[in-house]
Amino acid sequence: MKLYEYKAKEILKKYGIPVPDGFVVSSPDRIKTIPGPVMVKAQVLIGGRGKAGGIKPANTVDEAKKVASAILGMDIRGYKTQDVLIERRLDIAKEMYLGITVDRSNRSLLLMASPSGGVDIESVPEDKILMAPVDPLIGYQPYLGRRVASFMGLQKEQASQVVSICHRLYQLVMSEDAELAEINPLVVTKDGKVVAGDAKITIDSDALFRHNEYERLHEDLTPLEEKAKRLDIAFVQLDGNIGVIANGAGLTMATLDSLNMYGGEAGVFLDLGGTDDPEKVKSAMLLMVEAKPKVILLNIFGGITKCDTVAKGVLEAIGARRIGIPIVARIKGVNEDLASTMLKDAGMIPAHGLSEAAELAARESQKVG
Amino acid sequence: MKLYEYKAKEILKKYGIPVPDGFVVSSPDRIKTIPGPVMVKAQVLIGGRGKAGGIKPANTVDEAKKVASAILGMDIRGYKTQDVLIERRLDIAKEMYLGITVDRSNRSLLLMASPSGGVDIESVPEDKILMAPVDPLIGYQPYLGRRVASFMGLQKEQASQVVSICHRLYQLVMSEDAELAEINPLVVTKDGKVVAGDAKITIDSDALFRHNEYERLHEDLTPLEEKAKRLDIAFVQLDGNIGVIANGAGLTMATLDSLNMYGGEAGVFLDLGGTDDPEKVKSAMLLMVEAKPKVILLNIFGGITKCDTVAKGVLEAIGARRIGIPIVARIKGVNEDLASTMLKDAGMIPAHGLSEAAELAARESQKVG
Amino acid sequence: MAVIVDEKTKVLIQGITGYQGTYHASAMREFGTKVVAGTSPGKGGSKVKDVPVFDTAMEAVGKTGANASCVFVPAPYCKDAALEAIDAGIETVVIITEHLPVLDAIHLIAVARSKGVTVIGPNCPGIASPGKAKVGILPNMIFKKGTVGVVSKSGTLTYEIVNAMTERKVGQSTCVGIGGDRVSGTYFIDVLKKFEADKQTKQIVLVGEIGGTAEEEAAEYIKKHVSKPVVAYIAGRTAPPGKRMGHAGAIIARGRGTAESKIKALESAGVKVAKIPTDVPDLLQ
Amino acid sequence: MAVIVDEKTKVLIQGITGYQGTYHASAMREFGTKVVAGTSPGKGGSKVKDVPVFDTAMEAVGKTGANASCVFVPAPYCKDAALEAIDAGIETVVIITEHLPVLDAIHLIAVARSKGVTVIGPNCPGIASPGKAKVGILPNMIFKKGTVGVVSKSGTLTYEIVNAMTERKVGQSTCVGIGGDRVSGTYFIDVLKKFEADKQTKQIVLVGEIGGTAEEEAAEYIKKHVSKPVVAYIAGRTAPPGKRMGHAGAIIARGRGTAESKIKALESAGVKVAKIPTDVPDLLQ
Repeated sequence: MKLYEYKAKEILKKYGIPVPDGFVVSSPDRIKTIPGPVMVKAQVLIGGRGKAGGIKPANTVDEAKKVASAILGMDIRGYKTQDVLIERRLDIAKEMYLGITVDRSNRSLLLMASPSGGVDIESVPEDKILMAPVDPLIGYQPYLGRRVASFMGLQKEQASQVVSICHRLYQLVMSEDAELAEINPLVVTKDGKVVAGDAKITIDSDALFRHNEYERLHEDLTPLEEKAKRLDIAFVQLDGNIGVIANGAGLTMATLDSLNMYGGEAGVFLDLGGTDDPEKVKSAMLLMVEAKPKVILLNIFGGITKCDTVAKGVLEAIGARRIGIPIVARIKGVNEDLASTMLKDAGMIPAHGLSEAAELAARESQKVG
Repeated sequence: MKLYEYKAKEILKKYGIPVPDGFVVSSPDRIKTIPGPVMVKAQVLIGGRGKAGGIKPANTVDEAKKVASAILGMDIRGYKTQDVLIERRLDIAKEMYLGITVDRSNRSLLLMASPSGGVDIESVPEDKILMAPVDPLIGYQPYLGRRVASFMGLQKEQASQVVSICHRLYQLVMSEDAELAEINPLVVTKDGKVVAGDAKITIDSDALFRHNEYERLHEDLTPLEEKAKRLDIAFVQLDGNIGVIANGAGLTMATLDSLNMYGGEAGVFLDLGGTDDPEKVKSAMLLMVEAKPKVILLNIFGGITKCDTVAKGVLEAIGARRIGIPIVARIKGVNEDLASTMLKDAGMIPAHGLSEAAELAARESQKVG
Repeated sequence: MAVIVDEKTKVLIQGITGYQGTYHASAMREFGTKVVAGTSPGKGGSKVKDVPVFDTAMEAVGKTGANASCVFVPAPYCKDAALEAIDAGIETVVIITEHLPVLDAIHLIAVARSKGVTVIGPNCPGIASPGKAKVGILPNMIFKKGTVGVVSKSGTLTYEIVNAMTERKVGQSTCVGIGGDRVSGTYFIDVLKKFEADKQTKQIVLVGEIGGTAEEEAAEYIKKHVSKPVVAYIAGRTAPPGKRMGHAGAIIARGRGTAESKIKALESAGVKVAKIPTDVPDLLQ
Repeated sequence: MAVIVDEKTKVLIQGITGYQGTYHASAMREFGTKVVAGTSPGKGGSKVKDVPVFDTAMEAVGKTGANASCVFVPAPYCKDAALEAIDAGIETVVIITEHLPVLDAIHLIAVARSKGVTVIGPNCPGIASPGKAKVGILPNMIFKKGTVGVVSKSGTLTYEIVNAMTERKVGQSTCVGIGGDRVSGTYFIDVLKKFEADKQTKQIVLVGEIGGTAEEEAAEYIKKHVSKPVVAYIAGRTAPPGKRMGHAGAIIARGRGTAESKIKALESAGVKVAKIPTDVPDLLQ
C-alpha cells in the first residue's frame, strides 16, 4: 500500500528523521499562514509530478492560495489531485538518495544510497549507487550507516546525521512493515542540515493485520476494485474485450498469453489465487458480470473441490440473470465431464484444455467484435 | 546490579506484567491507606527474608504501620532494612516459577519455568524445571511461551496469560539489559489471574552506559567499595590480614591460592583487571593503605608498561607516607631487576616469582600475627 | 532417489485441526506420505483422522521423529510456527500459507538457512515425489512416477503442466512448487542443483513468470552447472507492464524481469522454451 | 601448523588510532604478525605507523585481504565493530574489549557461529602462535616456539604460566586466551578439538578458574576425544564463595563450578592438575 508524500513524511517525523515544516490541505481557503517561502506539492501516488506542473513555489499566503488552487483538482497522469502539501522551501546545497527496499536475490532488506539524488534514480550510473544488503541475522548496525555516509562523501556533522537517519529509516521499515522507504532527494541544506526533501513509503499489504492505523487510509480504487479487494481477488483492468477468470497468478498469466496467441485480448482479469473454492468462483463470476466484458473466459484448475461443485457455483451466479454474452468455461479436475455437461446445458461453451479454451474465447470475441 | 523487589516490580509493570497493587515507604508514618489486606515486605537484596521475619501480613492501616515499624531497620542476614513494600495480599490458588537468565553453555538466554514455585527453586527436582534456551537468531517467539504454559500444565485463560507474560519478560530482559529476571512465585489467584508474587531483576552492569536511569540507584557499598568501583578495581573484603593487589582475576585468585599454600590469609584484595597501567597500580596502592591490612602483597605481571615505571608509581603512592607495614612486591616484565632494586631501596621486600612472593608475604603476616 | 522428500519423509502437519490442515493431511496420506503428527495449540492429546495431535512441535518431533513439516497456520502466526518447527529440529519446512509479511519471510528464511534447514514457500503448493511422498496441496491425480524434475514458481499453472505431461505418459521424479512471493526459502537454483545431482531425474522442467530475476539467475546457473536437458515455460508474455498480477513476484520493475529477458536468457543457456504451457511435454525428449 | 593464527594470518586492527590499538599494532608487528590494515571511522586515508587506515572494514578487507581482526573498540561500539568485521568476511575476530554487555556478546557470537567465523573473547588477551603470528595483547617476551598448546580463561595468569614454561625451555605451539566472560566466542572444547588435530601440538595446558562449568565440560571432552597429554591449573581454590572476583566468570553459584568439582573432573579424565601455576612446567613431559 503506497502512502502519499505527506503521510510518508509524518511517519519519517515520527521516527525522528528531519522533514521540512509543512501541512496538507484539500482547499486553498485552509491556508492561513505559511512557514516562510514554500513549495506547493500535489499529493498523488505517481511519479513525475514536477514535470506535470504539480509542484510550484510560493512566497506569500496569497501566492500559496493561488498556486494551490491551480494544482488542486489537476489531473496528473490519470490521477486527480485531491490534496496539496504546503512545505517550507529548503535551501539546497546537495541532493542525495537513500532508500530501503526488499532484495529478492539476497532474501534481505537492501540499503541503497547515492551521492546523486533528486533526479530519476534509475538514470544514475550503477557505480554511483551503493547497494548494501542488511544481513537479516545481523540487522542494522551503525557500520552500515557509516558505509553510506562514506559512499556519499560526507564528513563529520553531515556523516553523523546520515548515520542516524539510516538507523531511523531501518527502524521505520521494521516497525511499520514497509516494503519500500525512500528519501529522494535527501537534502543537505546550506546551513548543513540533512533533511528529507521527498519521501515514498509503501507498506506491505500482507502485514496490515498488525497495523490497523493504515487500514483506514484512503486508496484510489474504483467500486469494482474495492469489491475485489474485499474478496481477496486480484482485479486488473486492461484494454481488450474478454473477461478472464482464473485461479492462480501463473495460470492467469498463461491464460492471457494463450488468448493472445489466438488473437484474443483480455479486457479485465480476475485472479482467485490458488484456490478452487466454489464460493470464490461464484463471487468472481458475479464481479465479472458487473465489469461488462463482451466474452467471459473461465479457466479453473481444480485442486480440492470437485468440478461439478464448482460448476454449480458458476451456474448459481449466472443462472438468475440473462447476461446474453458468450461464456467459455473450462474446469479441470475430478468429475470434469459432468461439469462440462452442466455448463453446456446452461448455454455455456465448455472447453477441455487451456489451448482450446483460449481459442474458443478468442473466436467468440472476434464475432462480437 | 541487583534491584530491590519494589523496583523490579515497577519494571515488570512497565512491561505490562501484572503485579499486586502496592507502594514503598521508608517510614510507617507514610502509610495513609492500604489496598485491602496487605503483606509488608522488607526491601533487602538477599534471599530468605520470609524466614528472617521480614515479610508479615496486615489487615488495617494501623496494623500495617505497626508491622512496618517492626520490619524497618531490621537486620536481615547482614543487610539493614531501609524500606518496606506494602502490597495487596494475593488469594493464591497456585504458585509457579518463571525466569530468564544467561546460559553460558548455549551462549544464549535461557527461559526457565516450573509448575512449582514459591519455595526455594533449587530444591525443585530437575524434571519439574523446564530449561528452554532462546536461540539468539530466532529470538523469543510465542511457541516458547506455549511450551512454558504446557509444561506448567495450564489451560486456556491461564495459558494465554502466561504466554503473554513470557513475551513481556523477554522484552524486558532485552530492552533493560537484565542478566536475570525472575518471577518467583508466579501466582495464579483464586479468580484466575496470573500475577508476579515476587521479582528479582539484575541489570548487567556492563550495559549501564545505555541505561542512565539505573546509574542513580542506591547500592549498598562501603566508602572503599565505592572508591574501588569508581576506579574500576574489583574490591573484596575477606577475613585474613594480608592485603593483596594483583592484575587480572585469574592471577589474583592464583595469588590467593599460593598465599594459602604457605599459610597466609588475604584480608582484602584488589584486582586491577588485566592492566599494568602505573596510574591504576598507584590508585590501588593508595586504596589498599586505606583498608589497613597488616601486610601488603603486590603482584603485577607486566604487559605494556616497563616494570620500573610501575615501581615508580608504587613508590609515589607510598613514598610520602610512612605506613609502617611490610610490603612484599613482585613486578614481572621488562626491566624487572631495575624495579626490584628501586622497591628494595624504598624498604619494600622484592620477590621474583609468584611462589616466592606468596611465601614471603605469608611469613611476614605470621610475624605481625 | 527423488529430491527433498521421499519414502523416508515423516510429515508433521502444523495447523492440522483447521479445514485445510485436516483435508490435506488425508490427501497426503492417500498419496502415500507418512503423516506422523499434527500440532494445534491447546488440542494436544487429540487425534485428527488417526494422526496424533500435539501442543508443541518440540513434543511432536520428540515423540514421532517427524523430519518435515507442512505449515497451514494463518499468516499472522505462520512465522512463529515455522520457527518452532526449525527449533524443534525439522529439516524441511513447506509453507503453504499465503500473505506472509515479507519481513517475517526474511527473518524465518535467514534462520533456516543458517541452520541448514530447507524452507519451501511461503505461498507455495508444496512438493511431490510421485510414488514416494507429497508435502503440500498439489492434487494427487495429476502425477505419474517418472524421470522429469519439475520446479515452478506457480501453483495451478504447475498442475496444468504436470497434468499435460502425465496425460502424455511423461512421469515426474519430483515436482517442487517454490512459490512466487518476493522472498522465498527455495529458489530455482537450489532445486536445479538437487535435480542435477539426482540419479532419478533425467530431464528438468522450469516454470517461471515475469517479475524478479530468478529465471535469469537460473539461466546463468544452467549454463554453468546443469548438464541435463531443461525445458521451460515463462508466464506473462502479454501481461501489462507495471500491473500487479496477484503475486508480488509479478511486478515488472525497471525493465528487468520481463518475459522477453527471461526467455532470451534461458534460450541462450540452451533451454527450450514453450510458447504455451501445454506445449511443454512436446519439448521433452 | 599451529592453530587459528599462523603465517597466513593478515590482521586488521579495529580501533587502530586509539592508544591501545596503536601500541599493540606495533607489538604485533614486532612479534612478526602481518598487520595489514586498521579502521577508524572518519580517519580513512591516514596511516598509523605505516599501516593504512580505512573508514570501514569492508573497504579494509577489499583492499588488503585481511582475514583476522583484533578489536580494541570501546564496549559501547564493540558489537558494531565485530559484526562489521564478520559482514566484511573476516574469518577470525579477536575481541580484546572488556565490559561488553552480555546481550551484545550473545548476539554477535550467534551470528559469527552461524557463519563459521571464529570469535575469541570478548575480554581476552588474544592468541599467539610463536614464530608465526599474534593477534592480541599478550606480551611478546614470554613466548618460545615449541609443541605445547595452551588454552586459558585468564590473561595475566596465562602470562605467568607461559613465562614459567619458557623459562624452563618448554615452548608453545599456540597460546589461546579465551577470556573469562560468561559468554565467550570460544570455549575450552573448541580449542581442545583444534589442538588434538594440530600436528605441531604434542601436549596441552588448560588454565581454568572457578565459575561456570566449562572446565567440567572440557574434562568430559578430554576423556572422550583427546589423546594428547593435558596438564591443568584451576585458579580460585581459596576464593570466598559468592564473591565476585573481577570476572563475571568467577561467581560461584549453586554448588557447581567450584575449584574442587573442576579439579576432580579433570583428574578423572587423566589430566594432571598443578597446585600452583608455576608447577605447570614440572608436570609437562
